[in-house]
Amino acid sequence: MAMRKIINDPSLVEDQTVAGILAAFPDHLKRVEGSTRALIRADAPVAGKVGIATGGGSGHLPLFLGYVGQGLATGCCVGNVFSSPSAEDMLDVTKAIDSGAGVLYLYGNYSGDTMNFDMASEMAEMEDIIVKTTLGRDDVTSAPNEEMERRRGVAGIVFGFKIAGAAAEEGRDLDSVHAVAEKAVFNTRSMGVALSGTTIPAAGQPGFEVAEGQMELGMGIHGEPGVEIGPLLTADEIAGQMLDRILPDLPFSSGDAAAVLVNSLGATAPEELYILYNKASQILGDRGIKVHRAFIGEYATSMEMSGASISICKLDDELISLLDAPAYSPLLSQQLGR
Amino acid sequence: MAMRKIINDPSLVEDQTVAGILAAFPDHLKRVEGSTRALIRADAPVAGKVGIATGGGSGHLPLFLGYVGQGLATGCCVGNVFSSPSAEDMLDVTKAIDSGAGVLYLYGNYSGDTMNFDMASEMAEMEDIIVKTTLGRDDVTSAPNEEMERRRGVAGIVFGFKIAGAAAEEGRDLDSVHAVAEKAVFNTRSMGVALSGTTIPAAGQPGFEVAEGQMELGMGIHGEPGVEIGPLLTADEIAGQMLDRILPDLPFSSGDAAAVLVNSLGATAPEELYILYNKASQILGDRGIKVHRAFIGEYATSMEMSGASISICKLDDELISLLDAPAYSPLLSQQLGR
Amino acid sequence: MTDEVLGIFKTISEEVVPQADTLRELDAKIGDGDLGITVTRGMEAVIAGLKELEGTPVSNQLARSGMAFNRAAASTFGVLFATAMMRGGAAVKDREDVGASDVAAIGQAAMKGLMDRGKAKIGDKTLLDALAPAIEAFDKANAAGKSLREATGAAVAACETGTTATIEMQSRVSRAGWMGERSIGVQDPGATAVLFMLQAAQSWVNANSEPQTNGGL
Amino acid sequence: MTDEVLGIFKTISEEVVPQADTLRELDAKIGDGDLGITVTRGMEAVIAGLKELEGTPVSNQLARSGMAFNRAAASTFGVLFATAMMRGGAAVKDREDVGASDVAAIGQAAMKGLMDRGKAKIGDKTLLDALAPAIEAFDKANAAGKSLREATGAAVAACETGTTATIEMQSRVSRAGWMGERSIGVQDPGATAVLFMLQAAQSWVNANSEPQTNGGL
Ligand SMILES: Nc1ncnc2c1ncn2[C@@H]1O[C@H](COP(=O)(O)OP(=O)(O)O)[C@@H](O)[C@H]1O
Ligand SMILES: Nc1ncnc2c1ncn2[C@@H]1O[C@H](COP(=O)(O)OP(=O)(O)O)[C@@H](O)[C@H]1O
Ligand SMILES: [Mg+2]
Ligand SMILES: [Mg+2]
Ligand SMILES: [Mg+2]
Ligand SMILES: [Mg+2]
Repeated sequence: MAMRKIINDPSLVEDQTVAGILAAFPDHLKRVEGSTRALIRADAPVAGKVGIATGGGSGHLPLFLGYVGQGLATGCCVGNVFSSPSAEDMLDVTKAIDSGAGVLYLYGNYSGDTMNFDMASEMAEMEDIIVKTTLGRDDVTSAPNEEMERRRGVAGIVFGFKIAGAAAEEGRDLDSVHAVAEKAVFNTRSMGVALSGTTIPAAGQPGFEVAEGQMELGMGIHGEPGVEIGPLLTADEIAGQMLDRILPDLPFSSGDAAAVLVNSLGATAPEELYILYNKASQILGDRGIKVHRAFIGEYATSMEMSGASISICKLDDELISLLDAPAYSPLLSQQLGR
Repeated sequence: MAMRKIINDPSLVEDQTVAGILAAFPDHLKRVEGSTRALIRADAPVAGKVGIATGGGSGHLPLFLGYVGQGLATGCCVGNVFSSPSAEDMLDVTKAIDSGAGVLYLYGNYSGDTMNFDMASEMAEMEDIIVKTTLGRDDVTSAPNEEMERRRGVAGIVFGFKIAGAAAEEGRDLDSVHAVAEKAVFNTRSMGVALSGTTIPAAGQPGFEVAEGQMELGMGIHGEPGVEIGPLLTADEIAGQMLDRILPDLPFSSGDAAAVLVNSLGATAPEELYILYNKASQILGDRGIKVHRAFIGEYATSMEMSGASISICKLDDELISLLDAPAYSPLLSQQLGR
Repeated sequence: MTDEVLGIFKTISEEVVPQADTLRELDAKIGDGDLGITVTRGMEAVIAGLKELEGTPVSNQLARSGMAFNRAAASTFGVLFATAMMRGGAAVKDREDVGASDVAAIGQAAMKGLMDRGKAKIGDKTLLDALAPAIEAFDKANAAGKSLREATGAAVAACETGTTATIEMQSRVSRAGWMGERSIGVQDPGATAVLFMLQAAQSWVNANSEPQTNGGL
Repeated sequence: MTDEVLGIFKTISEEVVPQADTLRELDAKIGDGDLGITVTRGMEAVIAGLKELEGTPVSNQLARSGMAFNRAAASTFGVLFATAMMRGGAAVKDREDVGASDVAAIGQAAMKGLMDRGKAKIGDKTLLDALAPAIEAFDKANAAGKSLREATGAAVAACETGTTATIEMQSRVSRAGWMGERSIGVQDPGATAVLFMLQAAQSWVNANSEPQTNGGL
């Protein structure tokens, strides 16, 4: 079983990752007592403020643990690689971050996560904690526009964390934080392309393969298939195809302001992301869409998967001010505030 | 010619990367007129302050362009992938960033770079610009301790940028900035391990291969061979072997304060870096070495190479205050200031 | 039937974990490839918790085992397994004596729980398509006075048919739903896991019950 | 000899670029694998600049071509190529008329420049080990009154021997120096590039000079 991975026992990958994060940033994060997989801001619960809980499978760093911080999410739990955390861990996080102002669940639309978060929110309600939920469902290739509620979440949820996190930090109430999270998530559309699969450590062999010289257009971050598999196109062609699907979907129109996120799925180098962005920014310019801010780097990965995604979030004045508010996490690819 | 890369014409990778960076961060960086490969801080030359110029091959982002910013380097030029920039570009950067306070050249010890920077400094002197040079030579596996001047630079140069950059920002003179850069570089030791090679786009095929299940201990960031090739060890064993070579080399002793950088060469996932750090921090703790601060992420890469390095910088009070000073670049894996 | 539940879980672990790779492969084809790991880690956690469940009511054994599974291997399958066990257990809550005829009630409660939690319908290419016919066949056999062994055999046979039928279905929910037509042609991994579990339960029944007797075990 | 320099560069480009892959392979073995690209991009830049150098002094043609090479393909080889051309050019500075007998002076000045810039010694397994014997052989033949064609032939032969000798050497400098003993057994890529260039120069000489005449071309 040969994998190109620097790990110990494959079944310890998740716990040792969490332990390493805690060892690296002890002033920033703390563990929820009794759980190896649930971490919260060192200063949580934050008095008077809405808590934001997120979570999902391991293997996506800096998603999800990297988005816990000031002006971002308040707490998080992670499951095994590419698997949901448990409802029990979610409940533990919920209780640990609730200051009485209620908790927003903000995570990606995957059945394991939704079913576990739903179970957690039922349990939280029994303990008198008010919970609202916002689902990231930005991947335009995962279902047609009319079936948006089936779409999966990919890197675009980053805008949700930033915007909802800033709203919570401002001291808004749960309804208001939830409303702006919904707006951020709704205004965001993404598409990815994968040039290779990835290997779950405990499985030891790639769950998915993409032959060299091929690419999967629209592949999800766990290797879920996309719209088509075909020969690897040039960066300019890829950027073009992505924007051709993303822009009409909301739609984004001339005069709109937008934030753009070019994300590496893991192995794809920063150089390639800038080459993609170079073309994307030209296309957006040609269409009259103004880039308020660009984020380029690793924001949501699939371990060593090769590939990239582009996410675009349409901004209004409220979203701009929340996007530009300060935020801090030592795990992030690029600080999200100014 | 199948590569898992999102690019256009392979011969345009470098120029389109630079163009993408400029498109993404126009408020942060500007181009030196007449050069496609030379970028400087948007506010350079910074009146009254020493300029810091760096440079090296393309293919290492965020190295080198990512380290241009407030509290970091002032200007940079990049060459083709894994090749030096030209003396002429370096001269252009030097002239563009010199405010009259002189310029520090801070870059890694590779012959193409040293010969070109030397030629540039000769030309700069003819134009009455005072230049001093500090070379990153942190890789302990590249030559024995007695032949330190032959050692190559790897990710440890990040500490040099942060510390010299903060000193220049404080308004110190060239001699003082140079002295503290020398101290930072001298106090830093690194070692890397590679699990795969990487493909120079214009070459189209990997220059180096590491068979799956094998690793090269001490491999350099262009695939320069290290101390030995052998079976892939566990993360804990790798961390142990790295620290066994790094710690005695300076040496680092009980009671020392240190900054630790765990760097991905590209494809290696953040999860694996945290697993490495988890063990490294235990070993350092056992040896009585106090980690003042940990940096974990992509700081110096080789495109899609799989592997990681650990760099450790011994800190005194002066270095601690410079390391903790604010700094900003939108390309960085983790903001280097607080 | 008190510690019989524990015996069945042990047999499931012994017989299903060795088939984890088949589940991994199927899930890799139309899901994300983790179902083999999920079942392995989940059943390990169930087994690790059995000792302290000895002698406790069946409802507690079921619920606690389900939660242990999902805590160790949370996922769609994990939370559904937990839900089925919790709801199934609730159907015999506070009952000291649970017999073969209660299995029908447990199964129906579990089914209802799964449908509440997952919001999928029969025919959506999920584990429901394996479990629903199995429960129905068991009920029918049980109502007709068949032995536990016979009823279990009927359930497993119906489960096999249901599982095989998922091959031709197009997934409409969750991960495989994103594949659209590309999901046709692959047997649903979750349905397959349910089939393996019921087959293991059948092994236990055959080894531990009289061929002809109905009622107690 | 004025635009003869340009002719030689053209021939070098034509004959060496097709061998770039050999250089890439050698450099991949004991360096970083970029030398094939370096020579290709560098010579392309030289050729692109030739037009505007037509009719200018040899010293300018050499220096400007060297700088164009390094600007397009800066690297150890690039800066050394530039240094050799600049220093070689300086040896015939402001001279309108450069003949075959000046080639010796150009070569010696280039050698000196390379040693100043790279600080390597003969025997360190670098391009110096190919170039030094070639220049020496050329000088000797030239001093003995041989024709340009004969002197060039002697230089190329010496260069071949020198290049082959690098196989058994252990690198002591730069990138290959880090390999220590593992550098033994591979022919030095930079030396090989120099050999290919001199072989191309020889092709040009053979096509453009009289077999027996010394002096002008
Ligand atoms: N909504 C649903 N209701 C019932 N079963 C479902 C539902 N969605 C998926 N499943 C079942 O779960 C199986 C996949 O389980 P698992 O691998 O744990 O999913 P994931 O990895 O996506 O969390 C599917 O094969 C299917 O049988
Ligand atoms: N110090 C030196 N002096 C002279 N030649 C050198 C020196 N160092 C390296 N070389 C030559 O340069 C060649 C490598 O060139 P190149 O591929 O451009 O190097 P790099 O990629 O390391 O910048 C070597 O094969 C050797 O012939
Ligand atoms: Mg999963
Ligand atoms: Mg090179
Ligand atoms: Mg799965
Ligand atoms: Mg080279």
